[in-house]
Amino acid sequence: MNKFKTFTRGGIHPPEGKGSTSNKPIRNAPLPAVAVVPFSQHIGAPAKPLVEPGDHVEEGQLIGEPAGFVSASVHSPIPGTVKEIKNLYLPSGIKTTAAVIELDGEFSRLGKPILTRDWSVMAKDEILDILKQHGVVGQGGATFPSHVKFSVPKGRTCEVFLVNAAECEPYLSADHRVMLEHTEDIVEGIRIIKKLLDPERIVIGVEVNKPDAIEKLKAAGAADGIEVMPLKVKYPQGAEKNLIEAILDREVPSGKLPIEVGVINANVGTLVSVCEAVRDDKPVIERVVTIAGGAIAQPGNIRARVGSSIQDLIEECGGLAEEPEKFVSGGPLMGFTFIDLDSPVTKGTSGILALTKKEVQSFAATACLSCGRCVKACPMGLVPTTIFKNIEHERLDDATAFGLDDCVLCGACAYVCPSHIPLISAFKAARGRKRRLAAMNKG
Amino acid sequence: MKGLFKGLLKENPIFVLALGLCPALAVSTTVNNALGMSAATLIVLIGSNLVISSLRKHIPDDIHIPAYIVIIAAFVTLVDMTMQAYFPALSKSLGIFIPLIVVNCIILGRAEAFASKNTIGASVIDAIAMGVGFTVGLTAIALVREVLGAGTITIFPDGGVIRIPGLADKPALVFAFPAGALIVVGFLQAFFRWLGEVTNK
Amino acid sequence: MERLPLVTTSPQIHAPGSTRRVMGWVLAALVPAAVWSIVLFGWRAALVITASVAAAVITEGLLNLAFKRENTLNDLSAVVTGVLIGFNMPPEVPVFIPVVASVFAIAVVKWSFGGLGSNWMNPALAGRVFVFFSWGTDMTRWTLPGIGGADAVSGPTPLGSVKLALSDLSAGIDGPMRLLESAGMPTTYLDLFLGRIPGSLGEMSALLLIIGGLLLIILKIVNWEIPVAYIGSFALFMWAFDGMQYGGGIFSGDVLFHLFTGGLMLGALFMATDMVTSPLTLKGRIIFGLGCGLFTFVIRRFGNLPEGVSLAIIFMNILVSLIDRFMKPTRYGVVS
Amino acid sequence: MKEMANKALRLGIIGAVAALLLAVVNNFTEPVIAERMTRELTEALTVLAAGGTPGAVETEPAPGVPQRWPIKGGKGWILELTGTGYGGPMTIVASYDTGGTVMVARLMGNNETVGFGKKAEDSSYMKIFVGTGGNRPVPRTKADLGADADTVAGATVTFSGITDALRAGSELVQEWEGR
Amino acid sequence: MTYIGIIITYVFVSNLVLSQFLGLCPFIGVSKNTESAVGMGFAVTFVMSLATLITWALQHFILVPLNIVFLQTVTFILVIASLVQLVEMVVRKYSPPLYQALGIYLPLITTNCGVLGIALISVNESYGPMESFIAGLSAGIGFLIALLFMSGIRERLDTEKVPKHLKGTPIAFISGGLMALAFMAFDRALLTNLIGG
Repeated sequence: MNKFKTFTRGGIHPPEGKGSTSNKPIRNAPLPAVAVVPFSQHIGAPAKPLVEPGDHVEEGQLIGEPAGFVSASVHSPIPGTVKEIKNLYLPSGIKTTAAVIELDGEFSRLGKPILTRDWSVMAKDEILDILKQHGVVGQGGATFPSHVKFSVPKGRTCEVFLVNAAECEPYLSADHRVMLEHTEDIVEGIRIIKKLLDPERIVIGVEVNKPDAIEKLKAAGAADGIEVMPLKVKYPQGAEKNLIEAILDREVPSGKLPIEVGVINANVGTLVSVCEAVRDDKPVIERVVTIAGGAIAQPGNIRARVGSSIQDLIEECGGLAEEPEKFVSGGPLMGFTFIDLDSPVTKGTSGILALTKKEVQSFAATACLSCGRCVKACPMGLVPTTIFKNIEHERLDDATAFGLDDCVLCGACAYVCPSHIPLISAFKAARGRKRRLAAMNKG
Repeated sequence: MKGLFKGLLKENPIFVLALGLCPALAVSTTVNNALGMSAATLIVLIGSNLVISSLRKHIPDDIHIPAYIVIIAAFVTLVDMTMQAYFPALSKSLGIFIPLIVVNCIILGRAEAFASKNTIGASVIDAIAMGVGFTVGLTAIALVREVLGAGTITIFPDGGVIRIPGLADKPALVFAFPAGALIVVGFLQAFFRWLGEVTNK
Repeated sequence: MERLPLVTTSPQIHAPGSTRRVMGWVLAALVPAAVWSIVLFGWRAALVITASVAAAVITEGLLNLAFKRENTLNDLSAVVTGVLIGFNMPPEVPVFIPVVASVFAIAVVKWSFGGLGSNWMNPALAGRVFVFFSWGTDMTRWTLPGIGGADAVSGPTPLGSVKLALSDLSAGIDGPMRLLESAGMPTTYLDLFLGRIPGSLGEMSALLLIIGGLLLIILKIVNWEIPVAYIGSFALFMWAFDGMQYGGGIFSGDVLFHLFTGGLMLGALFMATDMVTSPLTLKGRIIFGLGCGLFTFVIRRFGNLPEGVSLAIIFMNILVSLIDRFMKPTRYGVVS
Repeated sequence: MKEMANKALRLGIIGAVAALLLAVVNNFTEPVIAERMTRELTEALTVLAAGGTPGAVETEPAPGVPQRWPIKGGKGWILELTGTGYGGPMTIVASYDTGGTVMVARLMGNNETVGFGKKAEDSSYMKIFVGTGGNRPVPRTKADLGADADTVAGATVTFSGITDALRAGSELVQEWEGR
Repeated sequence: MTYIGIIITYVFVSNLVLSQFLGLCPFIGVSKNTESAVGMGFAVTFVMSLATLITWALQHFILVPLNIVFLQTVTFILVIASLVQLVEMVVRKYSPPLYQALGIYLPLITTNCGVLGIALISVNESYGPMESFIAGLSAGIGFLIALLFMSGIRERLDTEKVPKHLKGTPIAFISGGLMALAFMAFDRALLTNLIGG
């Protein structure tokens, strides 16, 4: 019997589907001839564009500056000329402006020796400012600007710094590869954060389906007192609230942030970016993306520049072996479908999946049988079917009372539902409607 | 004239206003019980509406409830005693539901809502309208329940019983019991709603 | 131009499964018992089951047509209701009774609440109880089964005959099996287990029902909590208190006798487990199962009606909404 | 204060008038009701007496027999009997001839289960006992009934309760008549 | 009958609502949500237990000795109406929280035929004072239970796809009917055996 820790409520075990990519080293994608760089790649206010069509930009040049407290910088991933500033929709449905940059000129960093700075002499504010200037955001999916996340609010202390290396979404193995290939960068990133937050404990939570990563991190982090905690494989272990419960047995109060229970967490990819920004003075202009799914000919993990077109990455992986049912950006459970293969990779793109009909298993919705599977699956201890029925009957207040706002949209309920009821879709719509109603009441 | 028919459909006490349900269900096992109960209710309704509307200027507002109750209870007792004396069989099968007419919400409800504010003539017409509506509702329930639950239609207990071939030998007994009664009322209510909608068009 | 890929909201993948699959497996699990009833009672068993299925399916189809609702026959739920109603009928029942039961089940208990998933009471059981109280005599006329057709002799069920004999209990009888012997019925537990005793069509063989039930539990079509809590608590109550009426002490009841008779297995494995009318949570289901066990015991031990399974389950159906209300899972991050 | 008294007075008048009215009506109806009740009892007893005339009532002539009425001219007895059905006590009224044979039997009060014991209230149900008790014994079990068995199917406890009571009644009558 | 017998009788076997047809208006009217159902249930239980006790005294010390039983209905309903008023005043004065919880239901109780019903039944059954009180109390509890069960079901039905014309009271009645069907298990026979055996 394994006794690995995990969160207590709910959770599901979809087929992992990671085997086709997790054992393949990260490859570098070819540099894009045209990069489409959105100004909104993070949560919060879109960056304010600093360039105009016709401007020439260097590799890594700041092209968008933070437009508010919760906002992040955007840099040019390639040297070139700004052709136009256009509007586009990202796979997540967010509408944003983006700079279209045509490759042209010399790479200032690529192939050059890496400059290393001694960050140990820097002040905390200085480090935070570097994170802000270099556009570091959370790479687990939420894309929350890191300089905000690592500023501990007044009156709070960070007891535990959690490193989220669960990577619980099926198919995705980018974090896994990063852990194997950038172990030292991760540890260095942790050291930087340690200086910022001064936590009592540092714990890396990794699911036990990545034994090699666990070993490597253990070896690399031992000297710095970093604990590596193997976790039972269960989705959504990587959701921050569930990870905190799994590792620390603490529950973040409803509607509050993890700092409420003395926790700050970060994804492994983010730590690599932190390390590169602070130590190497390198802005976030590339990331590792998993290209997988039954329809991809040669699935793998690819390091791609931000702004590269998805089409190119798929080509790099041998193109499509068969006609996919859906294209998904992100993991199969929380990711978004998209149609436009010219969409760019952003800082938050953890995976591009081309799923076949068989993998998708979509059917028309039928009546709820009250089987209780959604209740059993919910990691937040909610009763999804009741929330759904209340939304369906336009009882938003009741739906809220049953915990609509506590839902983390992990999709476990909708995944297991034998009646294929669009639970998550309804929850998202209801929250949107609530926001609009609230805005209307205010205005 | 229009006021007289409002009780039938639009303001049917049982199906639309959902008033006076207890006796409606309890005594609706046979049609003749339903008719007897309706007659008793009608008399009490007319009597109390008559008296209350004629006394309406002499009853101060804060004692109106006890005063109405006394008046209604007196009429109920009158009817009860008369029935016991002259219609013993009916009285026996209606049992405690005759004294319970006192708390039939229709009567106090109409007294408060109508008779206390209107002239004697209008109040009596209102009483008749409500009473007729109650009769229609009660008889409808009784008809369905008796046909299904006993396979008969009893108009007079002695001799006036129609037996429905087939059903009378093997009636669905459950309809004679509370379970069946409640289900019948539910469906009849829905039916009357639908009927109301259709006739309004 | 090739077909556009789908645009959907997350999650993008789903576990396999559908209502039709659930109902299909339930039907498959009921097949052995159905075959056995036809073997034991001949063509009449087939007639009764077919009639109730046909009535259920036709009622649902007509209601869908009349009220312009989408066709729901494909989900097979009406067929399951029909089969379960057929299973709850005595072999010699006049055919109009299962037909009325099916119509009542589908039209009143299920459709008027909004169709499959909206009803709060198990339609098959409510239909059965409705006809049971309406036509009690016809619903309690039993025949002794024999391979290739029923024996002409009619008599009560084992539970019925035990009830009967108990009213005039003479000394020296130490349990229901001995009473059966004096009523001239097969008297070994194996007879009860295989269904060589009078009873409703589908409840004959505890063995075949357990096999079907286990299949559904292994396939996770039904949950294990309700059958385990139901059978467990019922067995415990019977063991503890049933011996007393035979002059025995506490914990002397004949558990096996009660487990293998009176449709307990059919009820516990196939009816109490109906998802729509049982609680949503694990804790809730255990309470539901315990309640079913307790009330089956109370009705069987003290009531006039020998079986008690149907009434116990529909009584607990009433409580399901309240159980769900109070047995909600503890929410993450919400301090009560 | 004055207003209060005024209200109380008005209420009092309404109450008094109502009470008076009811007293007057009661005055008329009470004797009618009383007379009707005696008449009904006599009628019922006359039916039971099967052609004879019932005599004066005696209470508790024997255990399990709350009341009995002789049929005038020594033609037999009318007994109120208690039996135990599934729902507890049942009241049965039966008349016997001097030989202890049931002439008329009626099930009066009972709490039997709907669809089962309840149908013993039908007059056809009780007819199967008429003529038994003297030369033909009161049936002990349903098997003794032969062709009539179907009438009583499904409610064995009620049946036994009734037969036991009728048998006891028959035995008492035979004892009183000195047989 | 023993006290236990009376309790089981009026809670289950002769449940006011589900087998006696009494108190149906509030059963349908106040069962839309569980909180108000429980509030109404307790208020009714309270009034019923007091009312049966007082009407017993009225019957035995005034109506019967003075030979004015024909005033039974008038006096009983007056007693109940004033009792409800009195309870309302007392509760409002001495226990504001209780008044908050029960206050709005109290005026509705006067026309709850269950109260007068159980008072009349107690007199008809010739119960003693203690028996009357227990009958009133358990009838109230039976009412509370039926109301609570009903409210649970109706809360669920709020979010089900009930056909248009059946929504609201009709489906509540049908639900009540199905509940009564299940309550047929608790017949008098079961009661007799349960407390006798």
